[in-house]
Amino acid sequence: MTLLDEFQLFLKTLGWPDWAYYSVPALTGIVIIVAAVLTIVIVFIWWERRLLGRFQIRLGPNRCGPEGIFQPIATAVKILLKEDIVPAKADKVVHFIAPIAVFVPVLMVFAVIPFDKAAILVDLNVGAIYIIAISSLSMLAIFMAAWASCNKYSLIAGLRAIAQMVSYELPVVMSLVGVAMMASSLSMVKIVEAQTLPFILLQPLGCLIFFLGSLAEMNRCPFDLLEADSEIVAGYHTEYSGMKFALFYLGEYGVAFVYAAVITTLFLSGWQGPFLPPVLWFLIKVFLVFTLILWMRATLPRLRVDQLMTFAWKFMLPMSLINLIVVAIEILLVPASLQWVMIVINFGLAAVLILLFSRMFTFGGGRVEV
Amino acid sequence: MKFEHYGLGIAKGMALTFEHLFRKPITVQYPEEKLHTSKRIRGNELVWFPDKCTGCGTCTKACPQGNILLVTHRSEPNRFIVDKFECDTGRCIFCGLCVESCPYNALAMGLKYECAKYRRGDFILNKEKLTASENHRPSAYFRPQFDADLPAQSLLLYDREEGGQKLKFLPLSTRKRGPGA
Amino acid sequence: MVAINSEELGKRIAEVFTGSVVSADKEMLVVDSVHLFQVATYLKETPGLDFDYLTVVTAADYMEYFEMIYRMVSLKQNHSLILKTRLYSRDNPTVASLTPLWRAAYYQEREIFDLFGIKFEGHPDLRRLLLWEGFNGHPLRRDYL
Amino acid sequence: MSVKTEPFYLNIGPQHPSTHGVLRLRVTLDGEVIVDVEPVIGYLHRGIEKLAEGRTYAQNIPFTDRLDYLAAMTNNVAYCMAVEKLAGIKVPERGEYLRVIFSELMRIASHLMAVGFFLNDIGAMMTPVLYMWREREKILDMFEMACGQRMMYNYMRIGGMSQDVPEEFLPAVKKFIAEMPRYIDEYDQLLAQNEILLARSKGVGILPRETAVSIGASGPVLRASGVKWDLRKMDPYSIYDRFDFEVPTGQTGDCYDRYWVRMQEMRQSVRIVEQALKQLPGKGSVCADVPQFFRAPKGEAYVCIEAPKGNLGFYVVSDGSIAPYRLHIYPPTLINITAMKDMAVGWKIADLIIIFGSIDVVLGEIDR
Repeated sequence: MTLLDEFQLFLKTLGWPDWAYYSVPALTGIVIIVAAVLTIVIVFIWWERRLLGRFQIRLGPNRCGPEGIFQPIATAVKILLKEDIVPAKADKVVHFIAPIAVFVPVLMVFAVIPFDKAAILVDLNVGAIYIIAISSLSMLAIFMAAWASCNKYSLIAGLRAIAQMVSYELPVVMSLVGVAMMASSLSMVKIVEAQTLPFILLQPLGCLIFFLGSLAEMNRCPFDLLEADSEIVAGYHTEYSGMKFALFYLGEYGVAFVYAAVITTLFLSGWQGPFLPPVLWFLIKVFLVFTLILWMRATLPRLRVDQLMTFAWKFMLPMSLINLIVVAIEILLVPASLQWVMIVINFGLAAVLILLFSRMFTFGGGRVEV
Repeated sequence: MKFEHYGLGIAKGMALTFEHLFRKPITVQYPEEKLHTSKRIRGNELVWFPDKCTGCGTCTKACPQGNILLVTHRSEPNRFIVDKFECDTGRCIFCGLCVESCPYNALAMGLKYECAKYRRGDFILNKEKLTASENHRPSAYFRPQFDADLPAQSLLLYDREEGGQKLKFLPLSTRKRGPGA
Repeated sequence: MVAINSEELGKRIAEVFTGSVVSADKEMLVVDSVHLFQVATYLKETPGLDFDYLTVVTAADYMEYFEMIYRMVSLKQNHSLILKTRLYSRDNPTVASLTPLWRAAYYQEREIFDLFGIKFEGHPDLRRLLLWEGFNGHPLRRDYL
Repeated sequence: MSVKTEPFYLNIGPQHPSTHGVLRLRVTLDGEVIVDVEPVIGYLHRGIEKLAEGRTYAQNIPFTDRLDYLAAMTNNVAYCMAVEKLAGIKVPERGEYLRVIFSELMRIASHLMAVGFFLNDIGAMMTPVLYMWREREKILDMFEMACGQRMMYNYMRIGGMSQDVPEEFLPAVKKFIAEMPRYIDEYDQLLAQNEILLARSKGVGILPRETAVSIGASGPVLRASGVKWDLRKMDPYSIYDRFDFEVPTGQTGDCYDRYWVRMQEMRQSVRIVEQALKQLPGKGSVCADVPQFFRAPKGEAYVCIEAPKGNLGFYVVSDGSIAPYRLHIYPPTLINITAMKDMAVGWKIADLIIIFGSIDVVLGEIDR
């Protein structure tokens, strides 16, 4: 029983007509989710800029409001006031649709993210698949933007985007299958409920692969090739300005939030935690994941495109397959009461596999004879 | 290319950035906090001492940009009266060669460094604007006689994180527009 | 690094290429512009001289003639030489390009072509370097105003 | 089976985040692979060589600041040394030592910028740049203390330097030199062993020894290719023969070697400054007596020094007047970018950027 179901029942008891009985709760939920997501995304932006500043021994924005908390709002106002420039040779319709198409899937994913046991818009029984399906849509929108801009830098970014998506979707899905097997459900709520021990302990390797894969999916360092500012200027949003750029910007942080939330749900036991209210636990975990992403961004350089591909196909895909097989065997053999055995085995296995693969693995490519 | 160090290289770097979280930021928040500039700063606007100037024109000859305009007329047999002394600080490159060349210590570099103006014409400074005054103080560049009056430079080297010598800030009361530093 | 004794070197070169050396003193060796490429090849390839490293290539306009200045260094022998040649034509000064021998001359010769209008025969890609195509005149000539 | 592909032309620059100025690279691409690359320069051409012909010897010193604006002090030194050689002026002992101290500090500052932006080009999101700027800022502070400005120093004069350093300068340098090795260790800790950096830069953009010599490359680019050629050792100008230091050389000549050579050179510069501080004469003049509008005797002089980016040469011709008849500047980075095509062809766009960053160009110097 989610909160929305209860709301529906409540309306039913009031004797509302059928259309209102369905649409009013749904709309209310959507409005709440959108507002919450936008607020959190704005806080993310602030957090990223402040923390990145501190990593780089500077202060970060601190002028607007206490500790600069209103800086994203000031940025938003600035962006809204900017001129909207469309390149002369751009495919105007696609150029217009692309930013919207980036942002909508991000919001759609939040339909199945459980902020709390009951605070979920709809508890789909195929929630995990829904997330994977919807979140890859925004890559398509990125390619739309890249193509429509009629800019060579954008085009390169678009091609990189497609290649990156195709490569990294596989290990991500594979590691997600491991989680689904262990929870024996695809529903996000059930997956959280199955985690009496967080799955990060039971499947460290799967978690690592999912984390790295999602870094690539959300274009974060060290896989931020789509907007590698030192190489291809701003990548797919080179030719965007004003509100359209703002949508890309929001979409980028939205995706970061999505994946942080999904990692929290799948591996960090979601809303579960002692003492504090569940929603707070959820948000704390999301922030921790996001901070880790930030920390990597503050330190690491970026990979080259062929190295990125090699990393996905030669390193992460085999590892995720091994992880899947090992998890499957363990589920069959290890009784539920002996979970600590699984933890020990899995951590040992992860360490051995990573060391082994580190030795065997070579970052692909190199010079091409032309 | 392999993972030569089993990912330890990445871990080391991440540890260093994490350590930097706890160091004090080096940012100086400019309009509120102003560091004392060097005593020898070649700041904005020349400072001219009309009583010392003989109108010899060495400074105009020394200027690589040909930026100083000096018009004089002869009053007594060996004396020039300066009619016009103008400097276009918009084209000035602040090399200090004019100050260096002045044989009578009649010219010094200014202490100001905030030089934004609304019009290009405002950059051309005439005699009155160049004359030394309370608001228009000379720096010690090539004029060591002013050295003692100026505050010591605040060096980033003696920074906050070591707790040694503190950065010297201008008191907030002098934050009004006016003489720099 | 020592400057090679260009007086002696001048005598040596005058023996190999007769009529090539215009003057040779302690500091520099001035050769005929016709023989420049041969002399440069000799300097680069003769064992003992081994000038494998060309540093500065520039020109100077002395109104009656253009002077091309080459300074070459031998990384093996650790000695250096200033080689000069003079071009007496003002309308169409031409000299052999040294880019086939030392690629270091590539950009510098383009720059001289740009700023002095000296043509280099055998340069693979002789275009203006710093100024744009269609710029009128050659600014570093003394008569350019 | 072969796929027929069409070349794809891309203009990188003049407005591009990582062209370090206003350089334009005309790149032909096959997918992401570089088939051809041609630098197009001249966007910052100010005609300093022509301007110099109309200005006195002293007035040209501020213009040399504007060549390689990240290492302005060494430009000053090189120009002044050329004029001193022309006129046969001897610089006082203390002046020579201070020149060495300033040039080596400048080398550290310039390399900090070079390495920082090289890492930034690889994608390390400003962090190394900001860490390195912290130390560069300290150096610039000290320069400001001595000469009044942070970038356009105009400090060296023909015959020495414009004025003696203030008394708080030497303690500051001592403190800086004492703590600098620790900071260099920190930079090493930050990224030197980072697997991503190694993957991106090792073996990338190899400049073989023969090509490096043939194109006349100099500075860290030449030394990374394994040629032990440092004018401070090979042709000890000024008083460099009095100091004990090593010339770091790379083996393969790839981007990582160029990075590594710069890091090592910073350590060596610290050593040189340490020794110079010990040997520095306590009191004495810093500048020979040279009149302001002095006339150099007729003749010509060429001086080449080891600037942070390579061999920086000044060729001065005098006709006996107060202005040089001809001033030629031999810019190291213009020569070094000749190698762009050799290094970049066959690599990808991302590599092009870091190869370019590893050469460490400053457009003020290339275009003059």
